[in-house]
Amino acid sequence: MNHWIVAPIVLPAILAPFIIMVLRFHLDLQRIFSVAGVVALIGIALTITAQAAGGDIQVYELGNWPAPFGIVLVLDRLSAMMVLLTALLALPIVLYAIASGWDDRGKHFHALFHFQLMGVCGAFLTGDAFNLFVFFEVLLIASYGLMTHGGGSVRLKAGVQYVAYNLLGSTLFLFALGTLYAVTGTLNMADMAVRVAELPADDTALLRVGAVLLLLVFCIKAAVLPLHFWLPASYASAPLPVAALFAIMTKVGAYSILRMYTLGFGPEVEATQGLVGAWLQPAALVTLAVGAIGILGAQHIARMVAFCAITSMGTLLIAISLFTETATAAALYYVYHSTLATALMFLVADLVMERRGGAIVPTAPMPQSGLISALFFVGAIALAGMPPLSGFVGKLLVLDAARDAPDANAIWAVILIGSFVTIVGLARAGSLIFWKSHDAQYNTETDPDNEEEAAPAPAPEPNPGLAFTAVFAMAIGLVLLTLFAGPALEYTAKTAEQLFTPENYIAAVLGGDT
Amino acid sequence: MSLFLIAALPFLGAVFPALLIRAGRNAAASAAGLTTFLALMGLLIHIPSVMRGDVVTARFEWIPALGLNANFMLDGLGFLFALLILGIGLLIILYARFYLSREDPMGQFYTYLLLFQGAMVGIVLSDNILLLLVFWELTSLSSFLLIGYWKHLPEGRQGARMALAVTGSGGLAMIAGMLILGNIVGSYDLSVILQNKELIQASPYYLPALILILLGCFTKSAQFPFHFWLPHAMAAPTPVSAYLHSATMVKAGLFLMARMWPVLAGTDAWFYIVATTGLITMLMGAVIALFKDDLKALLAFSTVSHLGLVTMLLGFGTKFAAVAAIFHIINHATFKAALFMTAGIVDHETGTRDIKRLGGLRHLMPITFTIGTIAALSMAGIPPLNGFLSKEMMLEETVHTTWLHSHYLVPGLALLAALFSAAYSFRFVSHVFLGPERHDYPAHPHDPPVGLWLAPAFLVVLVVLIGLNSAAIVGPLVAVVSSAVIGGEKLPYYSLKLWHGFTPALYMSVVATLGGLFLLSLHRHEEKIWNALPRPEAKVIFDTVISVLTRLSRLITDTLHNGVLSRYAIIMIGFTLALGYYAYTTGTIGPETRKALPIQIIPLIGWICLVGATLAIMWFHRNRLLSLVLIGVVGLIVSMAFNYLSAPDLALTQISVEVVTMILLLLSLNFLPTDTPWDSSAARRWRDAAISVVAGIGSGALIYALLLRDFAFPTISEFHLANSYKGGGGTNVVNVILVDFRGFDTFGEIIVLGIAALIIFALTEAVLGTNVRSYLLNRKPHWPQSGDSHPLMMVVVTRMMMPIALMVGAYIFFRGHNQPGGGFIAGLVVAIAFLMQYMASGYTWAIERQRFYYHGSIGWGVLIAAATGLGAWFNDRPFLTSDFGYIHWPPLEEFEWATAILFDTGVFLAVLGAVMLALDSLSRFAWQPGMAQEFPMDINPLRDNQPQEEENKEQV
Amino acid sequence: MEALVASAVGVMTAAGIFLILRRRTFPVILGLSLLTYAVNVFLFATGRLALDAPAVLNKYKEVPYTDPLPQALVLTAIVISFGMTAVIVMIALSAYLSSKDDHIDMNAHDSVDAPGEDA
Amino acid sequence: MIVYAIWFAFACFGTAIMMCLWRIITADGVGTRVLALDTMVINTIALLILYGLSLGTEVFFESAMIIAMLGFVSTVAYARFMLRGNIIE
Amino acid sequence: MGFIFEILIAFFLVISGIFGFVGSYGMIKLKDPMSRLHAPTKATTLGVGGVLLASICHSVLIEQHLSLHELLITLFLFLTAPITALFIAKWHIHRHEKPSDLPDAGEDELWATHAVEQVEDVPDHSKS
Amino acid sequence: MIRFLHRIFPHPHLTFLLTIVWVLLANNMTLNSLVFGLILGIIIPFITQPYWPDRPKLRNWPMVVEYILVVLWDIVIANITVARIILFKRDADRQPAWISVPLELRTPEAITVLAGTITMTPGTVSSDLSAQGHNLLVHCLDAPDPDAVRDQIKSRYERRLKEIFE
Ligand code: NA
Ligand code: NA
Repeated sequence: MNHWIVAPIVLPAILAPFIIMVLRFHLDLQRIFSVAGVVALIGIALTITAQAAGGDIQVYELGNWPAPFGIVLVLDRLSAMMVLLTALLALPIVLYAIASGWDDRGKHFHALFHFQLMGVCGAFLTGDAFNLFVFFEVLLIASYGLMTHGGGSVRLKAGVQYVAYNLLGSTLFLFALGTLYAVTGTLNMADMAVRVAELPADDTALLRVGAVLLLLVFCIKAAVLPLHFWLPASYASAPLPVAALFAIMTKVGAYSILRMYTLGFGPEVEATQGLVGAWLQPAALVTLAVGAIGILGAQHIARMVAFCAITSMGTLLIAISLFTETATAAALYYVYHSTLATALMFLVADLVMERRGGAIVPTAPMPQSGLISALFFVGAIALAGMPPLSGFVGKLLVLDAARDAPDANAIWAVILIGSFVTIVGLARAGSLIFWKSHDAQYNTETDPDNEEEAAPAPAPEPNPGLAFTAVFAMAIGLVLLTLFAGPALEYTAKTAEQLFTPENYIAAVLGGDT
Repeated sequence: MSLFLIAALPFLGAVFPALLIRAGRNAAASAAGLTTFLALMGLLIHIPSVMRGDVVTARFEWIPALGLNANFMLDGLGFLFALLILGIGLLIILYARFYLSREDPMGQFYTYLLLFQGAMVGIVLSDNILLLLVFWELTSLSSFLLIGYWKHLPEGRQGARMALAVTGSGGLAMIAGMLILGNIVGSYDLSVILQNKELIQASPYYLPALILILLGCFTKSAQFPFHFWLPHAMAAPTPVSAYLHSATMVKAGLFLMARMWPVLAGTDAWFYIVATTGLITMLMGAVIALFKDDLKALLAFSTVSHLGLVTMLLGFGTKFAAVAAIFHIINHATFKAALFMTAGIVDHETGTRDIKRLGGLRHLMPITFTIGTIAALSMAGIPPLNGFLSKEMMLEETVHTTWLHSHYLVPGLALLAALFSAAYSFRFVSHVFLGPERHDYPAHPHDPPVGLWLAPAFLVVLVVLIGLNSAAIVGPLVAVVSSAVIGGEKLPYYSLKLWHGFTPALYMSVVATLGGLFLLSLHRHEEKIWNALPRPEAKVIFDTVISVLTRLSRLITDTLHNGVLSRYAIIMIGFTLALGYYAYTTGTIGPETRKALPIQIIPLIGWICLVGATLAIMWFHRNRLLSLVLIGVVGLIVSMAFNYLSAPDLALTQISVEVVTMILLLLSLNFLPTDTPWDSSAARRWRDAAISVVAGIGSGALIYALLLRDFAFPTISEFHLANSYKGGGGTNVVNVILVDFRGFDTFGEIIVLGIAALIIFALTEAVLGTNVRSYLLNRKPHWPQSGDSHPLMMVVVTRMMMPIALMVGAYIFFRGHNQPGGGFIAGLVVAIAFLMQYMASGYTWAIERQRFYYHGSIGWGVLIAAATGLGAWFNDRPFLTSDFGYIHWPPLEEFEWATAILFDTGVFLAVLGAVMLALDSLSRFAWQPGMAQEFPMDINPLRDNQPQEEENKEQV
Repeated sequence: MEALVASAVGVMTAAGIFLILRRRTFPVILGLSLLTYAVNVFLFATGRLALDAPAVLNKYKEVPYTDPLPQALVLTAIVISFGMTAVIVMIALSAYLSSKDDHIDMNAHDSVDAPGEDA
Repeated sequence: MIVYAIWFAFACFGTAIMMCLWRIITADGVGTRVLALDTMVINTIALLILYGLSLGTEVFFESAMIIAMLGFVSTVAYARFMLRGNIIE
Repeated sequence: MGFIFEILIAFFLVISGIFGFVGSYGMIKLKDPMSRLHAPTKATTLGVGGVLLASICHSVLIEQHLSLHELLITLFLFLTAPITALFIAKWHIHRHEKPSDLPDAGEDELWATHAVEQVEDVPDHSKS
Repeated sequence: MIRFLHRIFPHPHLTFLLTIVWVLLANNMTLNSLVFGLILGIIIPFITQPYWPDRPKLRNWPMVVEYILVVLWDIVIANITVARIILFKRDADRQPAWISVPLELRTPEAITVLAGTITMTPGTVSSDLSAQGHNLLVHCLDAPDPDAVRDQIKSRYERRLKEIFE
């Protein structure tokens, strides 16, 4: 009995109530336990990743009920690497939230943070479609709390929209699950895949509706155009460390698309032929384009980074929508990259906003401008897919994987032009924020009359050292991801291979009687 | 020294200046210099093998899956460029140390410079085109930092952005080109690619690859029409201009063309694209340079012109031209770097770079004058300087070139360019140094310290020496490099000497020199004409384009994301409907297999009420209270429908949740406006209604279709029905599914509920922490309030009801496993029992009597549920494995125990805590001073009597 | 009977969506509630309809049972959407109290100055 | 006979429910609406017990009881809202 | 014997149906809001009561097992119906009746609903 | 012994009542449900005790039974009367009236029961208390003679309640 599989869910599920009950009035203890929890989660994630690396697919039957009757968790390479990414992302973010004092600007930050981790890990691990819905809801509701953390009228207003839009999405999820259950009579993803494959060819329409609705739900989460509208305002208005954490949320959507599609709704299955191919790729291309345009047009740094998130989702989904092993390997590498890069940039945006506000207009110079601009530069390079960071590698991988696709020209054109627009947009923003403030006209320091006032304000974080360390850690993560791109790709290639041989997954879940 | 180390040294060294700057400017400069020197030495070690024509390699598998490997190679071509980069880099480091002022952050400067240097070295040593791309883009990035180094200068920022935009976009095009190339060949390794000329040139993808790669080269090397960024990059400090824009970065494009020459050159496409571009650029650059008053701008356009020259030579595609190109690259690097440094010295000493304000410096700055004049004459192509030699070779080659059957076009235009080239070179000398000494220089000029002039002087010495005896000094180098460029084939006949006899090239040189002098003499008049001519200002165009793009992007983005939720929702719903319809119509629908149940009268009445209430909500939605009441009706009927359709558990849950939701909405409606104003037009409402109806038809049709068809497969719930009692110990299968078969869902569900309550609590705290609090304290109610807020009868009745309600809660809880009910509904019932006390007797009074703590209830609930699940671990069973059994304690009858009850207790506590916390939090908004009261009921006749009795007692 | 259930689902969906397309928070929340009813009935109905067959096991005789699984799913869905409704009500109310404006739409100003006013 | 009586009662309470809804929609004041809703809830309880009676099952008892309890709570909440604005104070 | 039981049960059912109908009908027919209040609170109570009685009789007399739990529902309704009526009446008094329209409240002078403290007395806390 | 019993059963009436409620709920008269009901009947009063301070003592149990029977009978009559008014009387012929009933009862519980009774019986609804709780405002559906109604309330219900509660 390998209880490690359920640990990424149970650990936060126990830690968060503990924080609420026992540590409610002790912020310092909350912080210590929260960080310790994340570190433990990393440990767990490393353990299960090591277990999954061998290629065996392990199944955890909750309640000791066999699949498909009970809920099972499934540990394969993909779920392991996603859980690991979640844990790795969480550490610098929680450190930053502590260092910046964000966790103290409202109640229950750490509890909600861990509940969010629980939802995300659960979504990655579960092998049951309805349980996936439940974990979606867990991570969503935690995100509602985190998004509105600290209040403020604009944030709350954006919060209302965010919640309303996602509630529509959740409703759609239920419509989809209902339809699928009504047709297949099961909820277990592997079992569903088996039944979909066996569905009589003369009665596919209703299943197809269910399948397409389900994919749409995942596309909402993955912010695919035209279902991305929840993202810009909410990411831009959320506390930015939270927005950084949200970088993993869109990946849950991408993960789910990949999982369901490779498992049972692929084109080789007669019942679901042509369901995705027709629109997902164009939608992904438009997503990238709109994201890039958004970056160029943004007037606020947080909004700009939000569009960076959309752009990177566009690239990721282009790779996913190719649905080949190579492209999937590329996509999985890109998942790591884009998650870390987006999160890094949100944290940098927070550093900027805390010092000078977020508007992309020149103002007086801010404290620690040099350090922050260097970090911004790193993030911008990563997000624009410029060398030498992982974004470039990821972009090359995607381009390379797309070269045999029927629409390779369009894909290449959109990715490359998108990169160009992103570069121009980020350069423009960086120059306005970091350089133009050195203009004499904004440089109030040179004004002898109010030299006193113009002295650079002390860093707004209670603990700038830790804050910068957290951001640096993320940058170093990107560097490592680049340096060890070889082994990383080896893993993702094996993961893709595992995904494209779903028989093993199905056999592992259903006990081999397929 | 390993090639890895040579390429890596500048990057490693880049760390030091930034760190050492605290130790002083010299430390930083020394660190940079030492790094470069070491790298240079490492390079020079390889001279013997390079000169032998060997290729030194170093390989490392970086990303084998992609074919992106850290493979380096050093051949003649790479050696030459590496030598230029490191050699001139060393000189620039020296020069910059004295050039930059005290205010400039020098550590940063050297860091950027070394990063750039490393990227350049990487380009020229790469044996993998993807790796080359990495370094290629790195040069764009590092040059962006260098050009924008003086952050306070708007020209610097704009120039940097322009350079990045142009070279970056070229780089992106090149990525595509390189990928195509690699795809054709099947490898990204240069050494492999260079072996496959036929394969490449025969491929249908040759032309796209060529164009895309050339886009990268042309943008980098400032070829027409991408030349415009270069002059604006001159806003950089002069050492940067000298390094990037004469010796290195702009030559990267040339390097790449030379590098790819063996496989790309030799076709018509190559010739017409590359040679024509080069020719136009050469001519245009030369003409513009003549009319630039800014010294650095003059040099910048001259650079453009000379880059065009080399490009043209490479474009000719002949071996001789390739040799000439290589030779001119060497020569240009020497004299142009010297010229930039000279210009920098002039600027540094006089305080201006404006030719109009200069002149007569010959006597004041004799050393500078000498250096500048020699370099300029070399640029003009005057013998015996090195510029002359390569220019001769160029002119010679043009004579043999036919452009679309025309024999005269290329030589003619080349001559014209040479003529302008001579003119601006002479102008550099005469308008800066010659003429009468002036008295209005912004600063008092004199020759700079040796540190500043040493580097250009060294270069000028090279200029002269190469001119005088090129064969000895650079002959072997040119041979090796040329051999590398032409792909190891046999070198053509050429000789690097001053005198070739009376060749057409010589005549052309003479014409160019004389013509140049003549042009210069008429400069004032020409200038008038030039200024009168309309000509596009690249910067204005670029700025306009970027700002239009930016504004357009903003427009698109803001129009698309205009913050209107209904639009977002319509798009989502429309997209969903369209795809759903598509999925349906592309599938096949089987026949109906189930017979519909007959419609009975009561369900029909229920249906009428439900539809009526729903339509009424749509119609009257502006009246919020009415809509709420009607929603209640809908909820009630839905609950009844669940009962009717054999789902009593659902009915119970639905109605309980319904009431709590209604209370929540009422609590919030207390603060919100009570009516929704009209704020959408009739047309909009009709549109919305149309979409809604389509969506309604969609969902209705879908479920109708499903309802009339059987499952295609046996459902898994057959297992649940069969095992509920045997394996789960309960007869209420729905409950057993909830707490056992799918207990994990329920676990997630209570967490959702708990989180909801936490959020509500946190938001309450957040909102009450702002000035909203004072607004709330002074808020006037929507309408006048009645007296008697806690009526006596209500208080009494709730007191009577409370124990019964708790009893009912307990009942619902305990029987859930076997009959409709369970922890969730029990939690709601108990919560409502407490809530009634709040409503009846007042918040303050009730809270004082509260014996439990909501956060704790939620926390314990989740923990108990989790602990129940974890308990199974000790049995070596998975999380949430349940157990049950029977106990017989006489005289009691046998009764059942099940761990599921414990799990349900967790559910119960979490629900209770969550509901109470949510309601409690919302209630806090309503709190106003004077509300807290001692007594649960406003009117209590008994209370009025008691004080009298007490008084009476006292009297007695 | 099936037609009644299906048309009821359709009507509730339509009304829910119509309300969601309004421009103030309160009707949108009501719309979401209606839509929740619709989807709950939908999900419930995927087990097909059955009268007088609740899934409570009868020890004494063989009786038909309705499909219990969708019921369990709907129960979970009801509870979850209750939590969600509570949260959106609270956020909407907080937003209204913070800005005295219950428009659900964000204007350009909002998006530019995003979270400018932190508590 | 019981069957006919049940049908009669069904018809009466069914009509009653529709009249309640009609009153809710057309009422001139909130008070009447709440009253009609409360009446509707009570009619519903009757219907539910009738239905249980007709099927010979007790499975609806809990529903009826909970509706009786909660219907009251919601009516009080509405009334408090109308009278005081604050449901809890 | 069974026939008599059936008649008894059917009688209760018919009675309950009639009163259920009358209660709601009164709400539509009666014009003034206060009078409407009379119809449902009573009639429905007996309406439901009749059904409950029928149900109890059915289980006791026909199915031969004692089942009294319907009494609890009656208990709830009897406890709560007066409160519902009271609140709605208070709402009506609050909105539609002036103190002068109502009979004398004796030495207490005002009816509780009208005995309202002045809203203006709420101190202004925004300045502190 | 009595003190010990008192400790275990601090609210014997309530415990008894709740046990009955439990048995009713469980709908079976087994030993198990009795024991379980008893346990809950002891626990729940502990929880609810603070919410019901100064619980009044019922003094006259036979009177309680009598009162219930009277009220039940009146309810039946009331409903017939009201049904006739609603169904057959024209609105214009009705004479609705407010009446003020001066109260001798002072115990809140007693007043509540009285008001409840009034509401449940013929054509009357308890509508409000006076500001000190000394008068009860009653609305009559059709009261040609309001004083008679008032007198009936006082004699038929209030008298009995006074005996029960005070
Ligand atoms: Na279990
Ligand atoms: Na249950």
